[in-house]
Amino acid sequence: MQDPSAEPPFAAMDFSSSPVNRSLTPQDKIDFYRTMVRIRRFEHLALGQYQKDKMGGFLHLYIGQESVAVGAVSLMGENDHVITAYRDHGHALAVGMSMDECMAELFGKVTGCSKGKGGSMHFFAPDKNFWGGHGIVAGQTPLGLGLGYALKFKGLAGCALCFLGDGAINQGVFHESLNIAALFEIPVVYIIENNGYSMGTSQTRSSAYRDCLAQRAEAYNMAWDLVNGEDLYEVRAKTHIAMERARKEHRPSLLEIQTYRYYGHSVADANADKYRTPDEIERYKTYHDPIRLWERRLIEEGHLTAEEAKAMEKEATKETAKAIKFAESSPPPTVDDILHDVYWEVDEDTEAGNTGRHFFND
Amino acid sequence: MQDPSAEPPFAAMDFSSSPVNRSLTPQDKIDFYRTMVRIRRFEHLALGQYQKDKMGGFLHLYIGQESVAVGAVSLMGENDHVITAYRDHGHALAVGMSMDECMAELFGKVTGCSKGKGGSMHFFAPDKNFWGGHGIVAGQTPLGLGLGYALKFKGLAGCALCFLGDGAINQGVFHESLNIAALFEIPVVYIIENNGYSMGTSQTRSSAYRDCLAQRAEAYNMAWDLVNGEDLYEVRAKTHIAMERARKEHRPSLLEIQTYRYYGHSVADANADKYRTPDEIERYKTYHDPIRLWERRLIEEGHLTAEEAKAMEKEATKETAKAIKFAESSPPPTVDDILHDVYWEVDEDTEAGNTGRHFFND
Amino acid sequence: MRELLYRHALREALDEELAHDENVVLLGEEVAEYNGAYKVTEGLWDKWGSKRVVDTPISEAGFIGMGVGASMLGVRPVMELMFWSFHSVAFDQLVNNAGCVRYMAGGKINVPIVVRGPANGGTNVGATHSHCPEGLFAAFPGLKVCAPATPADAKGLMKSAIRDNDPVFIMENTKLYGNSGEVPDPGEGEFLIPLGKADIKREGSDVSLIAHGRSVLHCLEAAETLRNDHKISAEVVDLRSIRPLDQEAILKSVVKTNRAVLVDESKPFNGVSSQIAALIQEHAFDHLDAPVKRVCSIDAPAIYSHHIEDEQLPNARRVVDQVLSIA
Amino acid sequence: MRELLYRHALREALDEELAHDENVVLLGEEVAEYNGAYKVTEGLWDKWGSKRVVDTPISEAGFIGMGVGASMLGVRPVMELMFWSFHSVAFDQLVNNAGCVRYMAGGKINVPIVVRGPANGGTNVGATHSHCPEGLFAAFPGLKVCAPATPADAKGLMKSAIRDNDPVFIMENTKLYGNSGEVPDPGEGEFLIPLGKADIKREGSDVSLIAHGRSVLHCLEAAETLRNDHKISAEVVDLRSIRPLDQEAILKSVVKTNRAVLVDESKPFNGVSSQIAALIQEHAFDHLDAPVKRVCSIDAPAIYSHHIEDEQLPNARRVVDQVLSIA
Ligand SMILES: Cc1ncc(C[n+]2csc(CCOP(=O)(O)OP(=O)(O)O)c2C)c(N)n1
Ligand SMILES: Cc1ncc(C[n+]2csc(CCOP(=O)(O)OP(=O)(O)O)c2C)c(N)n1
Ligand SMILES: [Mg+2]
Ligand SMILES: [Mg+2]
Repeated sequence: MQDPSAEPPFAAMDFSSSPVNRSLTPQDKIDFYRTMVRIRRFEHLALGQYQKDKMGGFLHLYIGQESVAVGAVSLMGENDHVITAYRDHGHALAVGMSMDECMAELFGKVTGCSKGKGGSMHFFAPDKNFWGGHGIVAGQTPLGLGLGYALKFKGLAGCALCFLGDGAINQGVFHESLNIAALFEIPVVYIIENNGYSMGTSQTRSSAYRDCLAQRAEAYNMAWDLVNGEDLYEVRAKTHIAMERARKEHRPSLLEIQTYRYYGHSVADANADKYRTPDEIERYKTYHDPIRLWERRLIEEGHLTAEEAKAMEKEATKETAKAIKFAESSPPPTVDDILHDVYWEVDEDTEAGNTGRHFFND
Repeated sequence: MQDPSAEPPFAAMDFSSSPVNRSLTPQDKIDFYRTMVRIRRFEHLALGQYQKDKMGGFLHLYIGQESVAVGAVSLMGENDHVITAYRDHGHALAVGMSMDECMAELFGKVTGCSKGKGGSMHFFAPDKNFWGGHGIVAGQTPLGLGLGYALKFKGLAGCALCFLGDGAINQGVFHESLNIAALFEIPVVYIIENNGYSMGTSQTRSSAYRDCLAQRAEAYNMAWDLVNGEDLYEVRAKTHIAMERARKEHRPSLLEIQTYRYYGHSVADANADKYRTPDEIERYKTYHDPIRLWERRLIEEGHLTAEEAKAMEKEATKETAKAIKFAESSPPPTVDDILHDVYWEVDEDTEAGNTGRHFFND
Repeated sequence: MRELLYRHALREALDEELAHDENVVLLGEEVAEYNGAYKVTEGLWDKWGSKRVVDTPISEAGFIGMGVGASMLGVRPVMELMFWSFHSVAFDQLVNNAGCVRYMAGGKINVPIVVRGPANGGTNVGATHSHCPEGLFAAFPGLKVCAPATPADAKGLMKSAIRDNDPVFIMENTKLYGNSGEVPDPGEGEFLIPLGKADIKREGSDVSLIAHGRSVLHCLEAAETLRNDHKISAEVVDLRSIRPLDQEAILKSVVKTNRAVLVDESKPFNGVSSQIAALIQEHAFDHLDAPVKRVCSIDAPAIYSHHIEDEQLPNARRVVDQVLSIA
Repeated sequence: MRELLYRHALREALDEELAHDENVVLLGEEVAEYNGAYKVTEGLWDKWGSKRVVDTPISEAGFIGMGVGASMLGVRPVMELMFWSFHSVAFDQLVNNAGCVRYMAGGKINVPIVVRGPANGGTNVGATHSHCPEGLFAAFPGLKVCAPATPADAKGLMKSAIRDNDPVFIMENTKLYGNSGEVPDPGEGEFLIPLGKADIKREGSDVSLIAHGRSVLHCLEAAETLRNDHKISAEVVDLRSIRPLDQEAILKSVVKTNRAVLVDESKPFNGVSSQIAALIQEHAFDHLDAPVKRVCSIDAPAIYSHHIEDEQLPNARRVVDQVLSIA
């Protein structure tokens, strides 16, 4: 359709040799590929299940943005933590959550990562330093601040990664968080995943700004950067700098990573190709797909063959199919389950949990 | 105490000849003086009444900041509107509210501008384009936006002036408002009255910023300026530019006017000279007092004599004393009054106001 | 009479009021170019243009506060919250600025704003998106709250709300948007339903089922079961408006039936039904043959799982059970 | 026993818990260098330093959200709202993040945060600063709410709240801060009062006066008048904790007295007393000799005028009147 020469990938600089990328083994790079492919297959097949009514509500697909979560999360160490919004499947799989628990959550089953209580928007894995999965736009941004606060309070040299969307930057609590982060010197890295749209509203229709959104950090004298999200190397290189700034200097950053979502805002978004042209979507898929670009890169670097890539995709499909079976065959919560996981003290059957009436059912 | 030569007034440029000031008559200038003096006397004597238990709660004195309200409000035309926070006596008197209704409001009397229902923090005079008086920090900032929105919606060439404090800039809703103002091109001028402190917290302990607070406007590609508030000419010159930008181009602005309060945050602020040095307060009073500086200016310009100035102060004292008498002798609201002014439809005795139960008293 | 979907009845109300008063303006996230997340405003931007139907950024506190400010100057904004659940980020603007400004100004100001959107659970979106805050807001004198159950009520209440000179919060329901019902033809004249008037959706003599919003439908279903299976004649009182409240209609029904079951999708602690129960026992004490019973959502944050979600909400079975417990 | 001011009892609780657990940190506006707007935290910054006692900007949503986030990682933040009235700008963080995160994570997270500050009217500060939101928050399963009336309860509940592994909101009262009362000496061991336990502040046999917070004092005064002037023996039940709620104690008292008057500084629609009235009539229906009566604030935004402000709030006279109306 288009002339390939018309639009090369955005990437202008080569970040493959930045320190944090130079130290990568071929296996590391292949693993990134695998994780991105797994995310995409997981979501493609989840979409199919949604269409078969295996789940309802919202399903916000991450497809097109995989390099962002995978690139950033790949930099996390033991004391680094991550939190995001409702478009959270990519981050969940990137931190190492199993497809089984994720798919089961979508299916609303007790074997889900949140026992079927959270759903698509509310995946959690605290044991993997993943703190959700949050449905209220920007509601997670002060929580991310709190994770960073706790790390500094406890004297741990870690940082908090807090993702949000380009539409989310216009929630007040995000600004309150930026000011506190800068003022208190909290080790938090805010990452705007700028996919150009908040539902059907383009960036220019929702935000006033000068050159880019991340520049809002300047108001707080906070470091910021703009990142080409189609290039995993660049995501890693620039996020690494911000994370080190947080870990070593307790200084926050605001990154804006430019990316794109191929599907609608959620599966229920019937307007997905009305507020943007089919051309635009096609252009991204053709020239800026982070998985295809990474694949090409690894092939160029000699770490991957097209056959191996295909095989990995197949493997991911199989793994997802297995997860679907697992989800399908898992039991749903019972009515009794509704009243668990409300209060810790009640769940743990402590004295405090047994004193007074906690629930007010008929 | 200090060496006067050590610290001249901040003013570097002379704004007396800027267009909006050049057109002033001597009488105009004397009226500004009178208004500032009236505000200060009103508050001094109100403080005395507070100490005599004629009122309770909060009394946030504006003393030291008079040039800001008087300068900005002096620029208002028929279609310009103003709204501010709880430190609102200065703005109220500047828009032309009478001392009687203001003092009576402090005394909690039915003759008060809000019938004794609002109190010190909640003065209102919609007939004078004055929309309060708001107690929740920054809660007025989207209301100010709405005033501007309404003006544009109705095709009126006016603007909204919305005042807030240096501590208020860290409330999220203010940022939401800035973004919307810039995005929708709303004729609103936000004016930060930077008196250096939010209660006991200095600017540097509450806000992260680069050079100044108004710079936060850059994040929204909004015009901004920094204003030396001790100089009425400068306040008028720079505020005028912003108001014209709003009226003529529907473009918002953010101004930061540097000023100082001599008293504590409120009368109840027992710490008023603990979080800042007595020296600092003395320095402001001695070198930067906006009323004394304006007085000196008018004397230099030959429009005022020291005796006339004194006489005006006396007059203001008398006017305030009369207002105190008025307040004192006015009746308080009755228990029945409590239930009025809740619903328009009920107060107006319309059909809607008579259908169903509106109040749920024992 | 012609039938309309609940969503279209709302749209017709908005459309008519846009025509009726040039000061009416619709604002909210995705209400214009996108036609509304739930298509309530479909076609209105096309018809009325960008001045009257306005997309906002995701800044609920900012744009609702803006609406309140604009309403003080005579604009009549009808604000959509994509979900009423998002009230939580605009709470101050809703309760202090919309709710208290008139009072604090000694009556010199009024705030003719409408805030509308769906407020319900049952759509597999989890706790943050399933709040039912009608009881929260009705707690604030200065605010008015309605929750229509049928297309006709939705239209009639919406029109009255827009013409009302006080702030009115309309709680719609995504599970009702697709329901069809009779709505009078605009050709027959303006169709307005006053706030503060309950509607007896079914007459009965043995027990009063009192509800609002979608719970009314559960009551109607329960009433059918009660008649067929238990020979119990249930009256269904649809409050429609929660504040102002038609206390007279409630008491009249209870005085007749001597028994009441209140149904309410909120959580039980301080759901609207708490207040109604308190009122009934106070004002109809001697007429009650049994305690007032309540059916609310099971008292936990809204569960996501669609397998069990409906069980957390009130349903006809639970209504029947409560009736039988006092029959 | 030694006497302490309510404010100092709270401070002692905070001080002891700062000593007891190194993860406890106090945060809020002016809590540190300024010693607290109402001096509850006086001296604690001097003693514990800037790591443990932290001044925040005026960003309630931001800093309370931060506290919730930090608590997920094991910090135990005690957040001061200078007034509980400012809940309105942090509502989302309070109800969704503090209240729902554990649930949505299937129990994998808990949020051991305390949010505290004064929640009352009567101080001439007008509507925006006089909200009593205990009923609002008790409506959210996942949250706990307490409202101590005496210095001892304030201390004991605060300590329990800080040790509790769920979010607890403590509603203090500026009108009580200066009250004095007996508080056990720390030398006699840890003094903790469990959440969910009411306290019979006065025994009686003819009517139950049920209240929390400052309203308890009105009840005690009313009880005195009732005995002296009307030979009515009133029992005063201090709820202390609203959620969890000591329903057993409430019902036990009502079953004994057969009459109840509930007193509550909230506005009447969905005040805490609405829920209690609903519970009593449901569970003690056959024991009631009269309707449950309520005394709340007069149903308007809080008036400023100090001449009349106290008349808007519950007081002993109005309690007595309600008792007499059912005596
Ligand atoms: C406070 C709040 N307002 C509105 C919504 C509804 N909503 C959910 S996602 C969304 C768009 C967000 O866009 P963006 O931040 O760019 O993230 P993206 O979906 O592109 O990842 C909206 C309006 C919400 N969940 N919360
Ligand atoms: C949302 C909210 N938080 C806290 C307060 C309490 N409070 C009232 S004024 C104030 C300080 C505000 O300082 P600033 O904005 O600089 O204005 P100034 O008092 O200096 O005029 C605080 C913390 C409030 N009224 N509202
Ligand atoms: Mg986006
Ligand atoms: Mg200040």
